[in-house]
Amino acid sequence: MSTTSKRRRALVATGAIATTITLALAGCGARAGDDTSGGGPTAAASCVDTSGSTVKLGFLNSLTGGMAISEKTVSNVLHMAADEINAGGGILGKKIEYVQEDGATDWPTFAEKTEKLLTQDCVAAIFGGWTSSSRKAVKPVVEKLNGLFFYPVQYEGLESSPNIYYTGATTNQQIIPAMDFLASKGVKKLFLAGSDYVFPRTANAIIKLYAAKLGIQIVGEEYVPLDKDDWTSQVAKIVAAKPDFVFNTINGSSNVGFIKAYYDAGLTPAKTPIISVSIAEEEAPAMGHEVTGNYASWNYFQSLKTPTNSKFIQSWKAYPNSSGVTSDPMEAAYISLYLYKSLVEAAGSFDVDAVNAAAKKNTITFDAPEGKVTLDGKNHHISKPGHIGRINADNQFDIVWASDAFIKPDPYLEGYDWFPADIRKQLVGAAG
Amino acid sequence: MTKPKPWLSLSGIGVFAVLLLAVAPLVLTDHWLNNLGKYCCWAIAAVGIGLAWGRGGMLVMGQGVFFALGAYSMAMHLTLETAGDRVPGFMVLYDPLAPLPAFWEPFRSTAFTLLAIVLLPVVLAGVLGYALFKRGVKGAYFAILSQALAVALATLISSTIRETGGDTGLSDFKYFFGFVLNDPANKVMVYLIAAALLVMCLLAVWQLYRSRFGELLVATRDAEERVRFLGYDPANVKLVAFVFSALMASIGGAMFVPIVGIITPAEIGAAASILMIAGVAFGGRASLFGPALGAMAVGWGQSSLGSTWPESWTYILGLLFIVVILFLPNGLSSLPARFARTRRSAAQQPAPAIATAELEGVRS
Amino acid sequence: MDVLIPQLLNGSAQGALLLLAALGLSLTFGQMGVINMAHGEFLMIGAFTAYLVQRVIDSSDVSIPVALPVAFVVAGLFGLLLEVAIIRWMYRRPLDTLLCTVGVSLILQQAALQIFPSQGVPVEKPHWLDGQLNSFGYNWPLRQLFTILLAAFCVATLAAWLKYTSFGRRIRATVHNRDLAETSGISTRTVDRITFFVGSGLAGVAGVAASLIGGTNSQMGTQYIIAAFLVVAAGGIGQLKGTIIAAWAVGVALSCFAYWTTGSLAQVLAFILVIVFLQLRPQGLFTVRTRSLA
Amino acid sequence: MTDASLVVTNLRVEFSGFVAVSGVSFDAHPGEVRFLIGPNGAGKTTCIDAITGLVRATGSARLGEKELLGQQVHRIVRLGVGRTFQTASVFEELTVLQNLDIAAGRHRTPASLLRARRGTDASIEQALEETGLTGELATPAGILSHGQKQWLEIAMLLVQDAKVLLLDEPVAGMSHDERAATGDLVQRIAAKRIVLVVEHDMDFMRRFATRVTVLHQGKVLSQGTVAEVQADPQVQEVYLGTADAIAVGTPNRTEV
Repeated sequence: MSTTSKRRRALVATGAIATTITLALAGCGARAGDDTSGGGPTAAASCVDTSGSTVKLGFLNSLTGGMAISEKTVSNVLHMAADEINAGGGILGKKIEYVQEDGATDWPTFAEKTEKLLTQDCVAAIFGGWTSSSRKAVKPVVEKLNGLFFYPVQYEGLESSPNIYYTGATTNQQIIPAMDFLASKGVKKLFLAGSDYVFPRTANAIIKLYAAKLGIQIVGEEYVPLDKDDWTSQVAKIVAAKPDFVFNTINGSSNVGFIKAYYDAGLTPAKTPIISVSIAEEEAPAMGHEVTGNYASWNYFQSLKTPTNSKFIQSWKAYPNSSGVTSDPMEAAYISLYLYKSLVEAAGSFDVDAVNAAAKKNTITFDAPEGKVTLDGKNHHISKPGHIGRINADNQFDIVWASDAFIKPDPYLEGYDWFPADIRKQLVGAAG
Repeated sequence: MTKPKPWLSLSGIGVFAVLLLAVAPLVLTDHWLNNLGKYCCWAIAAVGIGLAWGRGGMLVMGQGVFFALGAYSMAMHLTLETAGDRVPGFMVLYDPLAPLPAFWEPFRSTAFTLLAIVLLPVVLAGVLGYALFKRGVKGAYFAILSQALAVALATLISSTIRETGGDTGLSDFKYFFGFVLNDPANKVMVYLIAAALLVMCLLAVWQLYRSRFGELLVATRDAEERVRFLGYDPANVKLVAFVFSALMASIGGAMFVPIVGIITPAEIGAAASILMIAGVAFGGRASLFGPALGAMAVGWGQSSLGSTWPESWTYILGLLFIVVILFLPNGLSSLPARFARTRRSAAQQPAPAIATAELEGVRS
Repeated sequence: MDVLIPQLLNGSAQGALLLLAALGLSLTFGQMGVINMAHGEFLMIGAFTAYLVQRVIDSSDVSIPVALPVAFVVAGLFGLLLEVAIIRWMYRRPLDTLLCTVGVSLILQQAALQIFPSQGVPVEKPHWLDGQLNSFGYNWPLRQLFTILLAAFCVATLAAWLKYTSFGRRIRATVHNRDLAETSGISTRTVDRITFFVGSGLAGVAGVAASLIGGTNSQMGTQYIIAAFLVVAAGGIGQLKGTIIAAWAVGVALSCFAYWTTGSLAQVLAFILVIVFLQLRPQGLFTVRTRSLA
Repeated sequence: MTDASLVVTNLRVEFSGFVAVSGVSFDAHPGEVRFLIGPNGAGKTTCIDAITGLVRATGSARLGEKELLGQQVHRIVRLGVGRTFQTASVFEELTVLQNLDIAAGRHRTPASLLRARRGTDASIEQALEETGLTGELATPAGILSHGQKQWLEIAMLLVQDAKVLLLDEPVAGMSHDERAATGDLVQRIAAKRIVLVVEHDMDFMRRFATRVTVLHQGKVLSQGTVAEVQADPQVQEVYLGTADAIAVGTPNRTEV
């Protein structure tokens, strides 16, 4: 074959593809201008089928990769809750048939699996997620497809979505009670230590605002990547800054390194205690005796004395693959499934819009292990009690402080005058 | 190694193009079409890895870096398009009054964004490759350095939350160059662009492989010093392949963003960079279709096998690495040739052992 | 100075841990050209061994000293298994061993995640490592001193073994010139296996030390592997002296950057520093000049 | 072609303190087959390595007016200096034609590099004929016989248009007939080029050498025609001491 004809054929192929692209561009869908037709959620007709004797629900947790460390137990608790509900007759008389998906500690995978659960498996709702990143990956998908997502972990707040229910604490239910506790202890100098990602950064931004109001001086702020265990250099800075208390927003196994380095540097709970928001009953044992005497702020502790809690602990201990201890995120996951049950039964339907309408009435409650929680129909968060626990020698928590009443969720901190209104306005605006 | 029938490959690309561009949109559901689009993005990056590693012998374990350049360029543009005149939401909290970081500003422009997707990886790979290859950094050193670079970049992005969105990444894009992303028709369009780009990348490497440069690249891979004694500077040869592969990774990254709707540092770090290689090794590093098909197969495995048996999937992936590399160093695409060889050698006398030739070649 | 000296010690301790992790890599890389990406998981195996030993011997005062040799043997055996099952089939294909062992590392991580509590397990520090040594006007955390001493002990033992035993001489001969060693009647197969055993065993020892510093869980190996490889590369292949200096330098750099910048930036800067260094000296700190073309 | 000669003066190479070559001087001119011989470790290959830029050296090696020492390997090649290696090093996975095409290609423009090869250059066909490899055009170089690989290497030097051919033990491991054929080939190509051969094989040297330089322990021991060198008592002494090395002529890469 001659030179020219060879080259021409390659050109033709390229040209054909270029044409395809142009045609694809020209022939397709809505543009930014005609927002009214295609801009909002294009709520494709839901494929959820509840005509049979079962209802399909999706569980989305990282069972592999780095976050499997934390998310595996949440997945197990969800299975337990589903089994319990099924044993009690199911939701609206329909047994739960769950589809477990692996988020694989990969946020695009969370997005992909959400779409799969909603469009291929046709689940009525999805439960799971842990990191804020995973939630932010899921959010646009559930909003686009008008699905439901129940998120069980305390987070940095400043978010709400008609398609997400948050059963973990927002900032005013965990961070702010912790700050109130510190103020009551007469803390004057506070050091902030966190993992380098969105929750600690945001939490600390809020802490700094509130500390200014409380008259607490922030004497240092340090971050280390999530996957790094070595905290010795940062602890040296804590030693130098001489704070009264350390506010710890470190997540994951990095906590172990932090606590060990802290202990090695001669810092003790007697002189400079730590208050943590990510160390719970599950994490504490991995830190051994070196964490004893420090504090944690949660809504739920295994040591809480409520009738539902003892039942919850018993069921969990008896459950296969159980870790033996219960923790706040586990309890929040447990709540999420029951809350969904209450919502559906109040709505009398699995339909997303009907469920959301039922939530709007603000009457949905659940007698949770942490106490009777109420769903806020407007922001989709639940009321929670604030608790501070102190870690004892058994790596369990002795409750040393409790909020006066259940704290109403306030993700945008609208009830707090120290939170600048212009930030709130921009955040709400940016969230659309 | 050399393609006796280049036109067979070209018609292969043609069939592939028809399957991707015409058949797939007709037969697949929206969900699977979108997934296929995602695999196409990985496949684009994989084609580049095949070029650099399979043909050039450079084990690029940090293609995440270039994937990130394209992805973040695109994501910044889409974020700004979505935010309009406002500062993107995630930036507000840390400093509500501060303006947009200066390096974001040019990404408002469509032209600049497209240019950045092409030029950033070319420039970075050019500088990096020049520095490393001219100094004779190769083999395992190169692999580890490139991986370290990917880890460093992922860490850097994770820690610059206000500037890059940090660990949470950039997501929630509403528009793609003026098109509403939620519109299913537009999703199909985005898919078609990614698929077409994949076909174009295949055409590009097809031409590269059959060109004199392709032969020179293989020669450089097998005996770098020997090439030097023919008067070429092997660094330049490798540099060209490396730059091409970086460019492809960047294009893959750029298309990943509108298709998947999120980009985070996790997509560029060590694990993600290694996963890209898994597909290439599986399919056949030095073949034309191997890398692309391998990447798509691994992507599909993650979506479907990973769903059915999440824990086993990790084991499968691990075993895939071991078994394929141990027994099939040239991937699945070398199977037909293997069968042919065994059949021929069964019929006639044993074929000359390639292994001995390879052994001799190692030191020369 | 009040800040610099503690950071130097801290950096030295970090460097010591890196050195322990890098020693084995340096051995196997130098001798066989094998890049073992599962090396970090051998470290993890060492840490889990420390935990298991602690389950048997309750007192951490005793269990850690016991765990050190046990971890050496256990991780070493895993290394031996890897060598026998996989690596030996692919000498002469260094980049392929690299990828193959990536697969091994994935499998080992997932297995650890499923065998042990997913949140990780506690390894209690012996009481004799509690607290600090107060001298020269500074407080030296005992645990850091312990890591440094442990690394020094391992290096000294390794160096003596390489230098004074006939086996060590065989290893050095093989590192220097494999073909010549083979023709001189050295069974390089046996040498390779022993080297792999020792190299992996050292990772196990590093794992015990790491378990006293950070968490013991399925992910722990990943944070050491890249840094350890950079140390090996910067030190020069098969160069004990170079590896020691490089490990120390990277440790101090990490520690000082972490103190004066941020924890995240420290990692970025340290990595970039090594990359730039390797650009300037592609063969690392120390090299043997050879004439071979390869 | 060219009348420029290769002139090496006072060449010195050191490996971490060990002096491999010291004060070696010799020259080679077009039209002659220059041999460089000596026992193991004499520094023969090191001389070639130094001239081609593979090892760092002091002194001088000039091709015509141009100094070679201190230049990068590929630049030296571009000045017209080509070499072969003790172990034949061709691109095993590529065919004979592809090997030669690459060797002939350094003058090509980047644009032509990106196009596929069409037809065979005249210089390649000529080199194939010269080396008797025409029939092996499409054979992968990896499965050529040892002798054929050496010839392919020489053919590569021919198409590369090298003015200076440095051949490092071209007949090691060859059969008797192959040696003779190689010798004839070397003599033919030396007509217009500078050819420098490093050899152990004394018979081969005697048959084909024009002039010989004997190296011993990094220094020039003797220089002259074959007869002159053989008559040199110093040479006899050295070679009697290491008779094995001459007789067997084993290639040894690790010699220094």
